[in-house]
Amino acid sequence: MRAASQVLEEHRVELSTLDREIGDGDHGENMNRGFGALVTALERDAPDSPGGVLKLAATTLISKVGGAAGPLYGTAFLRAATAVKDAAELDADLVAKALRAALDGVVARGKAELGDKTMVDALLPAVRAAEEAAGRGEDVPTLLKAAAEAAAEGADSTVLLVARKGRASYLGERSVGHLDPGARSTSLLLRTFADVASGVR
Amino acid sequence: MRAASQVLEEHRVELSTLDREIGDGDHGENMNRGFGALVTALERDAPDSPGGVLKLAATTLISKVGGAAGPLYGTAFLRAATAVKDAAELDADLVAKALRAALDGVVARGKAELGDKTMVDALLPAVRAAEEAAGRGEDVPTLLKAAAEAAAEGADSTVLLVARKGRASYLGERSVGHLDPGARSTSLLLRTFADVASGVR
Amino acid sequence: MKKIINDPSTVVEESLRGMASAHPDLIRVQLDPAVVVRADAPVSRKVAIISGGGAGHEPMHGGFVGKGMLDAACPGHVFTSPTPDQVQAALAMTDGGVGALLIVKNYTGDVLNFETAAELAEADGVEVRTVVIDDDVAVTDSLYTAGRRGVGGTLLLEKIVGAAAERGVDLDGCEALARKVVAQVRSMGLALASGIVPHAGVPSFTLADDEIELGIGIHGEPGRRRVPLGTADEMVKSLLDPILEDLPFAEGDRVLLFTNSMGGTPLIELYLAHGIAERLLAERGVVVERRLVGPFVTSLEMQGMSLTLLKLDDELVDLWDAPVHTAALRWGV
Amino acid sequence: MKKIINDPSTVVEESLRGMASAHPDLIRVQLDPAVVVRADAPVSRKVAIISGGGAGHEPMHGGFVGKGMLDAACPGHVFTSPTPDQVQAALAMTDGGVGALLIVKNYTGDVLNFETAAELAEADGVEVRTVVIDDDVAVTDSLYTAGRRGVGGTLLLEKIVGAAAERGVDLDGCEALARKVVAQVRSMGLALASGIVPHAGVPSFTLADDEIELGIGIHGEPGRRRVPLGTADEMVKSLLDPILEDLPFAEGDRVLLFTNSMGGTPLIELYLAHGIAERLLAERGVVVERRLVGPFVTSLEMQGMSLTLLKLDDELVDLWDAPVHTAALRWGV
Ligand SMILES: Nc1ncnc2c1ncn2[C@@H]1O[C@H](COP(=O)(O)OP(=O)(O)O)[C@@H](O)[C@H]1O
Ligand SMILES: Nc1ncnc2c1ncn2[C@@H]1O[C@H](COP(=O)(O)OP(=O)(O)O)[C@@H](O)[C@H]1O
Ligand SMILES: [Mg+2]
Ligand SMILES: [Mg+2]
Ligand SMILES: [Mg+2]
Ligand SMILES: [Mg+2]
Repeated sequence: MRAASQVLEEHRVELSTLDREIGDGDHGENMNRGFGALVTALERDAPDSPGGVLKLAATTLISKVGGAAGPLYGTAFLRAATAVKDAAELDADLVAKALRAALDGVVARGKAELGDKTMVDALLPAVRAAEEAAGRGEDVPTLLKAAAEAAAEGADSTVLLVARKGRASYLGERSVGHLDPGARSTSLLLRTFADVASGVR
Repeated sequence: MRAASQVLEEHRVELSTLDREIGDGDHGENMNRGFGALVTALERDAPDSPGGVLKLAATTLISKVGGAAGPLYGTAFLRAATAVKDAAELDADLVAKALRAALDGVVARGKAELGDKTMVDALLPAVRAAEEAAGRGEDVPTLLKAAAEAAAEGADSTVLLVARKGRASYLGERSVGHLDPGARSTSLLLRTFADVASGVR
Repeated sequence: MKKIINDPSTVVEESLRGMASAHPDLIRVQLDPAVVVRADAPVSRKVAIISGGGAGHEPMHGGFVGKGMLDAACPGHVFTSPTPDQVQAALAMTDGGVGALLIVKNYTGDVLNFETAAELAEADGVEVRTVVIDDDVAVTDSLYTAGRRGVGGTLLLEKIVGAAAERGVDLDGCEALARKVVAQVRSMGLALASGIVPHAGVPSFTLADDEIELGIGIHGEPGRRRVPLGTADEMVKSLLDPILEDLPFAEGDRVLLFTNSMGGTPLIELYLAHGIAERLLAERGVVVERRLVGPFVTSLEMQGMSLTLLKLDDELVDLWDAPVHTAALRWGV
Repeated sequence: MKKIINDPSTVVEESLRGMASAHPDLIRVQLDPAVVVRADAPVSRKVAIISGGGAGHEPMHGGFVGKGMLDAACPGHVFTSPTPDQVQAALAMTDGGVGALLIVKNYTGDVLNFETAAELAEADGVEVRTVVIDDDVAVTDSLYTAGRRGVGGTLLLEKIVGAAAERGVDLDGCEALARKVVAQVRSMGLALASGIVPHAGVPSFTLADDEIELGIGIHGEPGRRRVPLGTADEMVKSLLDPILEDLPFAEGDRVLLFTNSMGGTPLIELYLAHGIAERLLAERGVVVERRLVGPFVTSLEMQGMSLTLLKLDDELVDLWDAPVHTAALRWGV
């Protein structure tokens, strides 16, 4: 989470710039504020289970991010926390389940479908890749790497899409040609989780 | 007067630009509006004596120019009208008297002295030159030419002065280096009267 | 970026402090989570009317808190919807025992955050209803967008429902009234120049010297299209025509006309535009019975304006005229 | 230049038309010569309070016409003092038989034009007094300048004297009260960016990205000096210190604090600045008893702000609190 916060801090301006092009220019600020608060909360009193950390992430993001991303990421982490219950360690199956639960949460809240140019376009391919990897019996680092790659590809695919959800949808056809900031932040988060799992960060 | 209106129209932007540098940027607009209205009034119903024209100029300028220049020029023309009474033609003596009366009016209203960086710095030397010319027995065109030249010089002299009256006085030392717009418009008017008297316009 | 601020990250908090010191008789301000409540909250046996949204639209919503309008406003960060805990705090601070109505502008973020708060409050046993306002005719309302945005009509909705709640109308009544207002109000805006979000530091969008953005949102989101800068007559017509067609407003209709500055357009231009709108409406036979002119639903220092038309009947006129005492709107008291 | 106008030469007239249509209950507008008068003028046996000045400072002065404030306002062209015939018309339209008080901001043009009008009116047998307001501490008041400018304090003067006149105070009393307010009020402003005069079409002045003009006038006349853009804390202090020293205001003094936007500065920044001013005053032991925050004495869309402090006593508090019903200020009614 600390790494995620750092990555989001590094990409704050990029995400806000993407959001300025097709939204209102605050996505980087929002994410950075939320994950910054999460790091502070973890430093104060870190839960000892992965589920506990995910739950703390959910409540912190919900109360600090605001905007569309706050409740969506909040719900995602909340559902993921519920999915992993009180497991002491996360194996590949659990990670895949948590990602699926997160996706279901985002879709339940935001009602976006694949191709609507939202974070779902990054998260859904990531979940599929994770499930395939889990099916193949890969370990967690490999699974997360696959998920992150799929998310990156998914995020890139949003450039060509017309936005149908969120603020960018007001633009209609004029949203084409711009990367969706929420898809980009999802891809950044998954890349970071993969890096941490494989010891790169 | 028609010629004066035309000249002011031509110099509208110049005067407003001078005024923007050390005032509020409306002097050209104000003068142009006033003399435009005067031409309209003259077209509607031209008085048949010089005094009548001067009086119409006074009332029109007072009610159309606004700003500092409106009452000052208005008073100048009013006093000039009083000075020439109902003379059918203006000789050199009368013109010199009218200019002196105009100056006295401006000073009575505005309380500016020579060197305060106002229209007085153009008008006062012009009056002196006119009186000298009248004393020498010059004719009206020559007298007005001398007055216009003195006014131009006087106006130019304002560049080096610190403003002590009007809006430019707020600037203090920072007013140095700029030509006073009111002195410039006085000089333009006298130049035009001289040109008309000598048949150049 | 030139702004009268100390630090982009504390703008909202410091501004709220200043607001609290400016209106000690009207409001109380809590900073974490940020809530503006009327000084005498909670008002017992009165439906609580609560709204909120990103900061940067001042006086909306904090300036509408007070007698006869909002019980509380939840200000988010600049142009960022508030979070559920702010709404929960507002609900707790204004609970008069007869339920609360949330007035939510239709933006994904606002809707999701208020929705989450409403769920949490219901779990706590507070009766909460939500009305979403989406008066902006610039956005095509279809399955393929997030739907129309809530803009200038929000003020009219908050004033009218606030007056009803103050008179003791119950939660069902307030909700029904709110839905009626939402159904009868339409807006559209345009921008000549963008404002600057403090933490961004650069204009949200840039327009050429001879172009305007027609159908702009209040967050600098792009509008329907960019068009050449026209005369005031042309600009006002380009706002009014789509509004009139949308409901549609017809000859003989009684309306409230709200001519709003987006912040940076001075009052001299706004009155000029208002006069044109009145003339165009008179030509169509639409009867302007009430008006409001000023910078009320703004987008920082954005230059531009919006027009809002609300179809009136005796009930709405009466509620509009009812006393209101807030920082931004005050009459009859 | 991007503005919501049709033609620079008709801006004031068209804006007045719009204003008339926006406030039919409050004012009547005459266009040639231009005068805004309260709807019920002339009020018999009431001293007429008349002001005016260049347009571009809206809502000043037209927005202050109505019950409890001005009887008439004479709007000149943008940033150009009105002409004597406007003032004469205003005097005629508001003559209640007990004289008139002219409130004139101290600019050479305003003073000369009102002076001319007063002379003409006296010749017609109307008793006219003139009070010149010069509250701007930014200008050195000496024999070598036109004297201090009239800025934000004008609003406070008009409100307080308007309240007295409404209560039936006679011409001597109104004049004495006006002189008392003038003696006790001080202001200072700063600008971050210039507005654009319609007929000029270009900014009145230009400032670098990191500088502000301290002591700016309301016509974009330059101020005391250009200084680097500071924090809000620094900027507010740089306005407040010269004001406090000038009168001077001392510990224990009761004051009205008026935090004014020059037009283009949004309310979120203005409240932030207001909060700082309140804090600094509290630190000095100056007691803020009344406040006003908003864009009231503006300079088109100029970005910037001004602070005005008025030393209060019970009489002034009472008159400030008295009912007022105008387009821009309204309470108690
Ligand atoms: N209905 C939705 N479902 C899924 N994701 C969404 C939805 N609406 C918006 N988003 C995501 O949220 C991102 C914007 O987040 P952010 O800028 O923080 O919020 P806001 O739009 O309220 O300013 C978008 O880029 C998009 O990926
Ligand atoms: N007290 C005064 N006496 C003589 N001339 C003055 C005085 N004050 C101002 N002026 C003249 O008026 C000119 C400005 O006129 P104008 O721009 O029309 O009025 P304003 O300053 O009201 O905008 C100055 O350039 C100066 O020459
Ligand atoms: Mg955003
Ligand atoms: Mg000028
Ligand atoms: Mg946002
Ligand atoms: Mg002027």
